[in-house]
Amino acid sequence: EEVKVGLLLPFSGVYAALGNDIEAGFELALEEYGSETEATFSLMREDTEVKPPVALAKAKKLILQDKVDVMAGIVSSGVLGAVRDLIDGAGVPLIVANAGNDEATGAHCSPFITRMSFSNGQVNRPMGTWLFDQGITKVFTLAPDYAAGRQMIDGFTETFTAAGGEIVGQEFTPFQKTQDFGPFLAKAKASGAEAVYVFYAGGEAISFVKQYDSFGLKADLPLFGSGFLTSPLYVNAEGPAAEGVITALHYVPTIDNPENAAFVSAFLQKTGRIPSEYAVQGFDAARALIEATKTGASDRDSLANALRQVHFDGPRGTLSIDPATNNIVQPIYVYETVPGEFGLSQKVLAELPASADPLNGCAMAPVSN
Amino acid sequence: MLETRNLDKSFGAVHVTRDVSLKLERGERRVILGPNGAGKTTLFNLLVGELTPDSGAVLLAGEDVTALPVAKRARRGLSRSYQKNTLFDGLTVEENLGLAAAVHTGSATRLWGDSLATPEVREIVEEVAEQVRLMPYLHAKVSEVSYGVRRQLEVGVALATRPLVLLMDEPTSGVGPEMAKGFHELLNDLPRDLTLLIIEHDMDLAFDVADTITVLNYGEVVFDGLPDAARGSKLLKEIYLGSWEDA
Amino acid sequence: MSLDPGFWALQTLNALQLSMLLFLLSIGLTVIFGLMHFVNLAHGSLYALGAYVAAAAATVGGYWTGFFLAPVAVAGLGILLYSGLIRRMRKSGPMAQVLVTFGLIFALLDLTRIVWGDIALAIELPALLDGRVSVFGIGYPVYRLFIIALGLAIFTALAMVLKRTQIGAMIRAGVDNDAMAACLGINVERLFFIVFCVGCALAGLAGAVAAPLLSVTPDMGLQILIPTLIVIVIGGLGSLQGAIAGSLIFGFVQTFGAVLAPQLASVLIYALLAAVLVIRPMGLFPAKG
Amino acid sequence: MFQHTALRYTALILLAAGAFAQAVTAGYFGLEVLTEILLLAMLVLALDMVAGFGGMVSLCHGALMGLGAYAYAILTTKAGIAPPVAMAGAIAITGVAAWVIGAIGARSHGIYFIMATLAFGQMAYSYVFEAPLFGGDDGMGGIPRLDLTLIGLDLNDSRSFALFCLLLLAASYGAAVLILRSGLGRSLIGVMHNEQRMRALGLTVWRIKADVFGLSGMIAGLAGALAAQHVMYISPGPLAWTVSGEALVVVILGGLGTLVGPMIGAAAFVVLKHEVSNVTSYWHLVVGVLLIAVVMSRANGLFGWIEARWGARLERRLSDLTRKSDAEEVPTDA
Amino acid sequence: MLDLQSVASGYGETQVLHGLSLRAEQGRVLAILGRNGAGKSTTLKTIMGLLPTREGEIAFDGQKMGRTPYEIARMGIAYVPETRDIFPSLTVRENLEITAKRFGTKDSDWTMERVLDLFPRLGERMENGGTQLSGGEQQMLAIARALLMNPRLLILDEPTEGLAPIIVKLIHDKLLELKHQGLSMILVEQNFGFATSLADDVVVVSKGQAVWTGSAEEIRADEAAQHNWLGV
Ligand SMILES: Nc1ncnc2c1ncn2[C@@H]1O[C@H](COP(=O)(O)OP(=O)(O)OP(=O)(O)O)[C@@H](O)[C@H]1O
Ligand SMILES: Nc1ncnc2c1ncn2[C@@H]1O[C@H](COP(=O)(O)OP(=O)(O)OP(=O)(O)O)[C@@H](O)[C@H]1O
Ligand SMILES: [Mg+2]
Ligand SMILES: [Mg+2]
Repeated sequence: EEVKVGLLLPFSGVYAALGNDIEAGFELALEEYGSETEATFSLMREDTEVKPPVALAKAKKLILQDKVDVMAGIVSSGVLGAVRDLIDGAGVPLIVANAGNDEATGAHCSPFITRMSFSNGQVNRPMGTWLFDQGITKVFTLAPDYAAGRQMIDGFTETFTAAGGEIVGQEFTPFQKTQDFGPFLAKAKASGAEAVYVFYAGGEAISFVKQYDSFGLKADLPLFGSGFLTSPLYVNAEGPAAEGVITALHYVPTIDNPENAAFVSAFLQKTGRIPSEYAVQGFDAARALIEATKTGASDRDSLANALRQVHFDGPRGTLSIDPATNNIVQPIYVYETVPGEFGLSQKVLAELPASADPLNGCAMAPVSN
Repeated sequence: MLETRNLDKSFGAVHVTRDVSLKLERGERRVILGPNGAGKTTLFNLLVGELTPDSGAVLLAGEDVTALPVAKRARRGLSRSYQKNTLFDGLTVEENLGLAAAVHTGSATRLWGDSLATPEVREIVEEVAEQVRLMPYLHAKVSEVSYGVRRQLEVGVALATRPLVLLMDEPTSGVGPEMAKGFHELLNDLPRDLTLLIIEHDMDLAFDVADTITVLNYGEVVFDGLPDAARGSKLLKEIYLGSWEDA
Repeated sequence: MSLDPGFWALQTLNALQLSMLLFLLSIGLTVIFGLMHFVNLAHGSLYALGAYVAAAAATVGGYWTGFFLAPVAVAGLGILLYSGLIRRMRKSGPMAQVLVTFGLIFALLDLTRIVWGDIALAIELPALLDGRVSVFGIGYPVYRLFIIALGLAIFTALAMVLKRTQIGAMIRAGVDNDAMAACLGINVERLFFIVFCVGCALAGLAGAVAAPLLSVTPDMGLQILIPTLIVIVIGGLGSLQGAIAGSLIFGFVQTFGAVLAPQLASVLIYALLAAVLVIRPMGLFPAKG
Repeated sequence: MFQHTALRYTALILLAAGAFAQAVTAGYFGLEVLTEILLLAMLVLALDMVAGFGGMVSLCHGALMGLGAYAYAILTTKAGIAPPVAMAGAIAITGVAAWVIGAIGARSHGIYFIMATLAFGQMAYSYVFEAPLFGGDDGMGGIPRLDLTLIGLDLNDSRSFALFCLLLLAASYGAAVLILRSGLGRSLIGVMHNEQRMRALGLTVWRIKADVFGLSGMIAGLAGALAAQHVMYISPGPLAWTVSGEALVVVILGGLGTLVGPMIGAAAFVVLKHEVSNVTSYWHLVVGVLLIAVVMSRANGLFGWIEARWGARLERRLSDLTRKSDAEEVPTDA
Repeated sequence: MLDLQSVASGYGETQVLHGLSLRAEQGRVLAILGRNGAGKSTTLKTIMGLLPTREGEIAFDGQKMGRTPYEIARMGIAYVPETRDIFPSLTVRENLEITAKRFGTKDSDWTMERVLDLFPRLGERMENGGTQLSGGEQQMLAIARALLMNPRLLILDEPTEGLAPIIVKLIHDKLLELKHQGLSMILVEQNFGFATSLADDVVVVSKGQAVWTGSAEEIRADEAAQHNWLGV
């Protein structure tokens, strides 16, 4: 049976690189695991341009005109917010392959939206306890001033303070308008903190890590953060400045398990790149779809239902979906950026156990059957 | 009708008008003479409010208007033409006049209906066009008519606000002798109760139109009196008149 | 809040550094924009291009190659743009110029993506600039001091050229009335050509200077455009004093705003811009006329 | 003053007919594109009013539209106000905000005015972006559409909604034309040509500018309230200056000061963008080069170019026709 | 020295000059007279290359005239336009220096000192912005600026417009002085007396054509021509 899949990703605009990685991962999974299921897949790609209205129009096209059975993708939380009601109303299952806003699997959750990527809080929560266990009690936090930035930092703060740590200073920098982090770094330095915990991504991450290093802060004020800060996609642009930075993420290419080894080499062969967390999200989104079709599901309703129950071992370890929120449950990896054979590499320091997100206001019908 | 009291204005170190006090009666026609840079145009700017004086006051119909902005003074009946044409170049002659008349009749700010189509405005436009001899050019664009016609329009636009006091800054500058003569007649045909203050370098016109003459020099009033007295004034000859023909 | 003088000294240096970076960028724009009355919205894209050229050249020949090559390359593009587009657009009025340069932004954005990809590039500093010096007992990056010095040096050089030579007056005359300037024997076309190329070179230089500090991404040009426009509008178009004053105001407001009132930091500069325009509709130091 | 020429009427009729035909026949995606065009057309109409007839080139009209959208979203979802009232409220709020911006910016000209409007737009953008109350950059959803079932129109249907937008665009166009032909519009044009003289004639110039800017803001606010209903979700993105910049591009591309042209520009721009982005993800490059080419052709945008080429000819032919068909009828003045 | 052979020229679609021919001689003053809108200023603008010559030939000293105003100015022609065109962004001093420094040498005929002697009023306003001057002062500045080019041919468009009689006299005397020093000039004037007292030769232009050519004495004597073409 043919399953029509709509891929809704940014192929232009600031997140084009992410869209490309997710798509490559998605295709790779179909190539590798597609034979495991009876179903065949036809892909339809639409560019969201990271603009919610555009994405909505494209989503309508996919759902109403192309009549796809399932959709996957979505990089930005804003785009997810824009298509959420449509998808929920139309009853088309969506596998989220990046957008991490907590509400998507919290207050705004939907039985049709399954997230195979991460949630903002999820990535950072384990870091609070871990960091406190390393003997660090006073932390200064920094993040861009937008919803994701706040959710990431809140996730960390929650567990860090619960463990007994103290946040001695917290700054949110104007998003995408901050070229110069100097003023904030000087503040962090003067705050009396023992460490700095940050979330930055993309271009901001590069600027931040380089400027942090140029002030020579790494020695007395070690830098920790959400793993997007030193994501493989950007870390080579950060260069030696990123060495020694310790962050946590749901995936790094150096995770030591056979699934990952196979995935990394296959992805490398396909694209010539080391896979990023985005690539693996795309890969696992397709895996989830394949797993769901294995149960015989092929129409919208049955797929949605099946997707809420998938679980498998992938490059990130053992994954499952929490049917209470439809968010992924996955281990989180603490890693240090170290010099490696080909540029910088990720040394996994700890694997923190998987735990389901709190409900965050999600109230959803339980899985049928 | 229009009065100034001790008007003073400096630009930095340049003292442009000094202690200028003038008084125009209703219907009076006064010509201001003075060498280039004497401060004549500046005085106009002070009168209409495009510049604020450093000290002194401007009175219109007995009321102190020194603190009022340009537009408010204009609505009280003070209108001016410019030394350098200041017209709505892309529009037609008719529209130029109409815009001014519309402001006067109050239709310029209304949200409903064409302000230029009201009977009052049409009437004013026609009257003014007649007065400044613009009838043949009504539908021509300003950019298409000759300089002389534009000079006439410059005065016409000022007239179309139906002012009590009309200030004209060198209305005939740049027009040929023939047209200057036309201007001359045109000025004489204006209603007698309109108060006129004219800056003019054309002596024939000046002495013919003027009831009274004021001479400015270095921003100061150096003569204030009747044309005949001015004609005989030695001072005036020295600072202003002279003629290349005497050479 | 810390009352340590070292902290404030550091922040002052940060503010100066940001100011000088913006100055490098805005001076090129103000020269083109204020003096030629040409609205070059693509200035930010030229800056991005400078950064890319610098990053690309640096991987081959090291930082200094990029540093010197970027202004030259961007000026070279400037020559192409001028002879292909700008010269014909000079008299077309600001609307058409906005549109053409908007088109250029679009085109250059995708061209950089096609050539260099979507992923950020990096550039390493030479050992000479890659250290810290102690300022009030706190290590301050040498590279930031280098930016401050470079900005001041360019400011002085331009001030000398414009004040001490006829060129400044000739440019302004050409801007006021190019036909009359030509009637006085000024080769307006060539003058503008040079001005445009110098403006482009400065944008390229700014890109090369910013590259090691920030990340080199395709949209860096768009991100910097608005701050640059704010700088020149606060300062007043077309004047060197305006560019430097605007840069300093922006740098200090941004830096100390971030320190003292972080919640307001992003709105602060716009509020200041609006306030300046209400009080001085032509900016603080507009070119005469 | 804004004049309807034969060519403009023809273009209007063609536009309206095309939009109507599209609304009736298009598939789902086509309807989305159509609605996007209609809303953009409404925005550029508002922008052309101030930029083309008052010389007030605004870089905050996108933000005004966004303000209308947010106002509608908050009034309906947070304050629980009925959609029709909320729509009126959104229009009023945007109008007032625009009036204030116009009044404050009235003293600035040219690039300074552009920057002043940019400042206000960016202030709104930054504020909304960071304000948790409005959902920050994640935006807010659950925005209801107007309920017109009473008159037999189910706006939750894309087709009906597109038709509804078309109707309101036509109404906005009519309003814009009426305003531009009123005393206010005349005075605005006078101000654009010579502000100093208008003031000397006794006009309070800043009031005129503010009033027209406010009225234009109301149209932008309407577009915003409709956009919020269209997407049923709102995020800060549309408030960013780049959206205003694109709107300006569309106005100039279409033909500044022609009202009809910018609407054609909106259609051309949206269609082009979608078509090109189907083929390549580098659609910016194509659009950019095309923009440059259009401007280099030295016409006043697409429509200006058409007017320059065929306007007079069409006018003549039409007047010949009318003269032949009803010779005795008195010709109305142009 | 300057030769116009059936020149056609105009603005955009409107043609103003229709085969106009005239000739200015070395060391003499040519006055171009005519009613408002006759095309006098258009003639001068065409000579200066500000308007394209659509038909006909213009030659200077037997050489074909340059194409751009820049080349023409470099050939030694200075121009005082009727709009004066003072640069508003430049101070009075800069307005003067812009020609003085580029065309003048120490022993040029015209130096800053001499020009300021001629127009002392300018000396008092050296640091003012160019357009802050009164109308008459701007006229003086425009003439001074042109003189500082030390031109071989000086072209003046209505130099007395808006000037007080005493300044008109001054300018008359100064131009006469220049004439006696052998400077060639072309003068467009509304002021018939002024023009004919200065000029050696006179061309009357009407509707874009030269309709009368002769000497200054002849036109002063020819009342019919005056009446026909000038409305004097
Ligand atoms: N904005 C200004 N700044 C500085 N000086 C100015 C300004 N406006 C005028 N002036 C100076 O004030 C003096 C008077 O100028 P004004 O224009 O009033 O003269 P005027 O009597 O009208 O002369 P004209 O007959 O030549 O027009 C002039 O010397 C001029 O340079
Ligand atoms: N920029 C222009 N565009 C179109 N037509 C113009 C332009 N300038 C002048 N004209 C027209 O050209 C004709 C000749 O103008 P010109 O300025 O040469 O006259 P003139 O003889 O100098 O008159 P005046 O004594 O008024 O200066 C006039 O009919 C005028 O309307
Ligand atoms: Mg004057
Ligand atoms: Mg003339």
